[in-house]
Amino acid sequence: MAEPRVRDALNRALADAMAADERVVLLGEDIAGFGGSFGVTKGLLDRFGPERVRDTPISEAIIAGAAVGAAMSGLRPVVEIMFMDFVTLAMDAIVNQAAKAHFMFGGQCSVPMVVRLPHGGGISAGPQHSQCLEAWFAHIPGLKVVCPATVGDSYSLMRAAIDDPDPVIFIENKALYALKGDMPDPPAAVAIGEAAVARGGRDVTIVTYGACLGHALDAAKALASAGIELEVIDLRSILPWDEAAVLRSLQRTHRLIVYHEAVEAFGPGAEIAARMADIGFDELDAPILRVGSPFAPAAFSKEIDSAFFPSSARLIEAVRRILA
Amino acid sequence: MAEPRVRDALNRALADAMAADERVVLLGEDIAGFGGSFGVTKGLLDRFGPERVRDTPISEAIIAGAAVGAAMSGLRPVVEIMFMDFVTLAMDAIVNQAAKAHFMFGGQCSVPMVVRLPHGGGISAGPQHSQCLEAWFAHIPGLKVVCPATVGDSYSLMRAAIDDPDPVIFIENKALYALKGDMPDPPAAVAIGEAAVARGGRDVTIVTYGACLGHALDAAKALASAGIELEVIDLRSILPWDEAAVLRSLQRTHRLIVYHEAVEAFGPGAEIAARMADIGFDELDAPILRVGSPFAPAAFSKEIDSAFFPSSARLIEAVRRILA
Amino acid sequence: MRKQKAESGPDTAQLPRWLDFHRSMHIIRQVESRLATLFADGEIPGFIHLSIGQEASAVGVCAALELADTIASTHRGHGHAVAKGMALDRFFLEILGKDEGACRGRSGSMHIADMGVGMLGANGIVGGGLPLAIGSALAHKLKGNGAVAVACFGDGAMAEGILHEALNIASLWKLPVLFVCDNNGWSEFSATKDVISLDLPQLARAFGIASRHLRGDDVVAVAEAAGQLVDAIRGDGAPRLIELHTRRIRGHFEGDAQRYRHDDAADREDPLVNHESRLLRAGVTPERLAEIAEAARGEVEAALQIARAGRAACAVGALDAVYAQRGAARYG
Amino acid sequence: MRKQKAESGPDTAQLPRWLDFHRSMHIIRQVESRLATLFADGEIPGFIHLSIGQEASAVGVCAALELADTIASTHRGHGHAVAKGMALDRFFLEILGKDEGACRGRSGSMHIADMGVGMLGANGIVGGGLPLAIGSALAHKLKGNGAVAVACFGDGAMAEGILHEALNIASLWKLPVLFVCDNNGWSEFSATKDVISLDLPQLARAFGIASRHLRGDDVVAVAEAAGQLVDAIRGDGAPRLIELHTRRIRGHFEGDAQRYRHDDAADREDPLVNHESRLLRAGVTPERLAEIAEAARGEVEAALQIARAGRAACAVGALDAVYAQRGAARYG
Ligand SMILES: Cc1ncc(C[n+]2csc(CCOP(=O)(O)OP(=O)(O)O)c2C)c(N)n1
Ligand SMILES: Cc1ncc(C[n+]2csc(CCOP(=O)(O)OP(=O)(O)O)c2C)c(N)n1
Ligand SMILES: [Mg+2]
Ligand SMILES: [Mg+2]
Repeated sequence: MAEPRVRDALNRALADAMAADERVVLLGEDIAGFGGSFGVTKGLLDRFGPERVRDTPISEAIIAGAAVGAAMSGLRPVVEIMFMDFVTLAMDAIVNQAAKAHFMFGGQCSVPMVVRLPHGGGISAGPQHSQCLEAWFAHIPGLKVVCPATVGDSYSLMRAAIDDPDPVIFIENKALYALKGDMPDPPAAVAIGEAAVARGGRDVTIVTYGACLGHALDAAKALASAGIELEVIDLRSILPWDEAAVLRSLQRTHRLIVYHEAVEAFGPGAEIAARMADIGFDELDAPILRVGSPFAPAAFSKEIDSAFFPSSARLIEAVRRILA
Repeated sequence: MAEPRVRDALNRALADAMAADERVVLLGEDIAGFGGSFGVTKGLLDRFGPERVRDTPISEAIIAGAAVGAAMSGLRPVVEIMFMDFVTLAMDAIVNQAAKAHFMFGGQCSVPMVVRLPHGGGISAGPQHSQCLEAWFAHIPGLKVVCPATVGDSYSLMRAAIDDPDPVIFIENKALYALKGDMPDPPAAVAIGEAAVARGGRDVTIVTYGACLGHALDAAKALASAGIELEVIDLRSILPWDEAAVLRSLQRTHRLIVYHEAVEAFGPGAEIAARMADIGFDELDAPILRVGSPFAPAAFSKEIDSAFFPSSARLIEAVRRILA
Repeated sequence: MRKQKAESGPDTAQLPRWLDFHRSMHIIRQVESRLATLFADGEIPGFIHLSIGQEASAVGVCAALELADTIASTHRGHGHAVAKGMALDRFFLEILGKDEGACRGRSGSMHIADMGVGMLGANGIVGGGLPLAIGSALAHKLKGNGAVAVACFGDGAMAEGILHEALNIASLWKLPVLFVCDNNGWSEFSATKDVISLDLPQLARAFGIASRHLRGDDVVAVAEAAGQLVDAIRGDGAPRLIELHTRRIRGHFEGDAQRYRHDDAADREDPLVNHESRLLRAGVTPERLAEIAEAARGEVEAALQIARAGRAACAVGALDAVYAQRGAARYG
Repeated sequence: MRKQKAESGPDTAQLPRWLDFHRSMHIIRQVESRLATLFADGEIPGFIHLSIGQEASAVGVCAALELADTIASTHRGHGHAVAKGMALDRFFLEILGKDEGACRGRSGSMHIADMGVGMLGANGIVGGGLPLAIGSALAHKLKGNGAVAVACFGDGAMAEGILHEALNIASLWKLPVLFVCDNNGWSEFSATKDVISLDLPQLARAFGIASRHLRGDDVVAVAEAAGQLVDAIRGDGAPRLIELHTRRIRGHFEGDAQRYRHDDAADREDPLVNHESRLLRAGVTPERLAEIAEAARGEVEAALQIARAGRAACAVGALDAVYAQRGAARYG
């Protein structure tokens, strides 16, 4: 495979984890025979059999809840919830059970499970199939939340998530599944909680993750010709997030924009901005800006759906504003 | 009733709304015969009968979901979810259905429903009965979120919530139910989205809501004797929140602390801080600080539970830090 | 499944109604056939779930309903929308994402709704319509308007716990709701028998809900059963359930290559063909049937042309239209 | 409910086991009686839900279990914890909020757990234990360890959709799980018949799950039925369900004034009294019974004294112990 896609990297990470550790099992709707709505689990049924690659009923609550019990009893389940929007049906298991268990039971057990949640819009899937709800999970002590944006990170973070003893919310961006990219051989180890500097620059720090990373890099390229150098930080992990990396960048650029696909208000960017308005305050030469989706549901209409996504044009506007 | 409690004010607001509008119906577990786990609906069954005051099965998903359908068909349901933690079982109805309907159906209908969610700790109720999850709802376009902290506001915001054509998440703080206070006669009208200046001051703006309001006022009193004047803003509404009022105060004090019971990281305070680090940046003379619960679940143990709550002592520490 | 008992001789009093069924099913078939080509041609983005093969269910059930009755549908909701009375131009305008669409282009196929005819929406959430119908039935009951709410779900949705909660509360509160299960044997790309281990007749019985279970490829039988159940609901206010065994003739959604699919439900007929045989047996001429089908095609085409000429939905107003009443502060 | 058939003559081979039941039930009763006074005296904050009157259920079911079996309980979980083998000092240390408690004082009564004996926790969420048991059963099945997972729920929990999802998946996947419904007639402050409209035997049947439904006030009958069901599960791996009709002798939680309560379930006996009569009829002397009860009291008191002398849980370490593995960045 010369240039694998994000989807292939995820598939390979799942396969490698399953080969390495027989406790790893997969649960989800149409993930076995069909290979998953986005093709991430293709071929795994044939390779690992129906005991470990399980098509479930359309029952998000029991899928997630059973994963908690299975993890408490020695398995390492990886759950696919077909669209992140459907996790609304599985919140008890994730928030009240998985997230609390290690703490609540005084460390008697941990809950090594991964919940895969495809998020994001841009495919006219409408208001109930497009949401980016990662801020919910980042607000819950006991969970970890990651969101890779590259082929390599998709592999490495999936391995890290499966190896992690705590419950990890693994967010996949639907628009990125087909993205091609390098897959280092051997794959790099990426720790949960570590950001990457996707592009160095001295003028403005852009903190981003997921589908917005590519748009941020586009913006950086466009602005470079105008002599403006963006430093683009790919957060990769949202909880815990790499405060030190963001602060380091801010010390260089003194200007911060947080950029993500989630709705701006009360979104993940709010935490990053708020935290930097505290510990990074003395470094700031300008207001902290955020660029996210507007405060509205996604819509079916192509026109509305594309206006909804925070484009690189909107980021460029924000850069101009922050440098004004 | 000389000095009514918050619980009484809520009860009266429900009763008055039901008397004024026969479309108002109440749904919840043990709200009718028993009068609600926190006594908020006491006496309403006798007054309005079992058709309008309905004990439901222990089925949070259908309670909330039925309220959406009922609201779409002309009723004005007020739902009690016994503890906010249980709303994890009702997220689809609230987030995917209620919040989206007005927008998604092109304005054909609205969803005038109220979801009452008692939040907060301090009663050793443990990790599954103490959470403050309002940040989740504030991140969802289509919802409104309020959280009164006084007797008068409890009444007025409940009336406003029931009258509102949109779905309103009405957060009640368990520790405040027994709080006594003035009940203006006639009651004041409070619009959703309007903050109140609970105490004027020139040195530091404290933005707070819910159970933390009282602690903020305590801190203000304590600090006043040291010549430090806090301006305490009771947000009352979290979505939409009163950006203008916070900005006005910041223009006076140039220092901002956001203070709430919810876990600090990715909490409601993050949005307020982030927004002020943007539009209020030029007013700031110091880092924006936040004081919230630490990043952990609540616990049963009295000792852990009380250390968990963000005390006025922690607020005072933050004030000293922001003035240093 | 039990074979329907042999038909009694042609009932000419029924003929106008039967012809109506023929017409309605053809309209829906034609609507969806056009959607299939529009999707294939890239004129419609997103997801399109067709109910081709299940028209007798929508038409037969809706034949029992009045305007004031409400219906909460599934992701496969075109048939319900049209059969409940949604105007075709409003329908197409919506599915083509136009500003004049019933939902101003925001819902598209998967959430299509028309409150004016009691169509509370297709739903992007499996089982999502069930609680809406429960709530709507509660509203009907409290208003005492004699209306019935219809709760549609698929066989795959039987796995969702919300069905259990809905059956319990409907039975407990004696709500005027008709549960309609379109059992097409498929839960997306899985045969439902591979993901469901429950018997729906017994489940209904466990909740004390009277139910009927029949082939859904015979519109007359469906209409008769649904009519009896709706009458019974209007009579005593208590819920009923009907399960209709149908065949999903096309894929789960348009674009589904259906490689997972082996011959299934071959015994269930195409309801349009089925009904045409009946009409022919009843003495209607093939010419008459073709004429009606042709008229249906014309109607659909006319509506589609109106829709195509519509104005594309526009983000500017839309992103400000989130609330029925804006709050005091800035959002949007 | 069907009356149990008249007992056959005393079976002396069973005596040691019967005496063990007597002892276990007394321990649980004594544990909970002490919790009641401790709560009344303000020594325990939060919520305490006692299972007084339901001891035969916990003891009878756990009599069928091995150490490797797992149990996921409800908010009313003391009996399950103790009957599954939790040491009394660990138990009391936890419920008194001590650092040496099984859960380091963080869970208290409502979440009490002891992984070492396969007690996966009481649960603050009604129905919350069901999916945990399903997952645990899946783990047992994949590991092929022959163990069974027990899923406890109350009659009130029958309203939660998660039960439906659990029954479906257990049946579909042939999971080694025993569903145990403690039917005490109450859903908190509501009589369950006022909020539930389903028949559990029929529900189990709808999912093809074999079930037994019996009085839960006779520990021998419970143990026998549970034993047969657990054997059957170990035999074929498929799930079973047992419903036990019991009486909640105390309030929903301690401090419940029970003004809503009228005489209920008066026909269901106190399982301790019931079992004592059996033992007396079997020829055990009243003195012997009193002696065992006294010894139980002593054991409980000793454990309680250890617990009281424990070190109060402390926030400092606790708030840092949220993760099994801290991430790279600051949180806590
Ligand atoms: C809660 C939820 N889970 C999963 C899906 C994805 N999904 C859409 S349709 C479908 C299959 C539904 O099967 P059934 O209810 O039988 O309806 P049919 O497609 O056969 O009409 C699934 C799994 C969804 N939309 N919502
Ligand atoms: C999801 C959820 N809803 C509501 C509650 C509040 N609650 C605690 S116990 C209980 C009654 C449960 O009744 P049942 O299952 O019969 O158990 P019992 O108390 O009779 O043992 C309720 C409603 C809860 N803890 N969790
Ligand atoms: Mg189907
Ligand atoms: Mg009970």
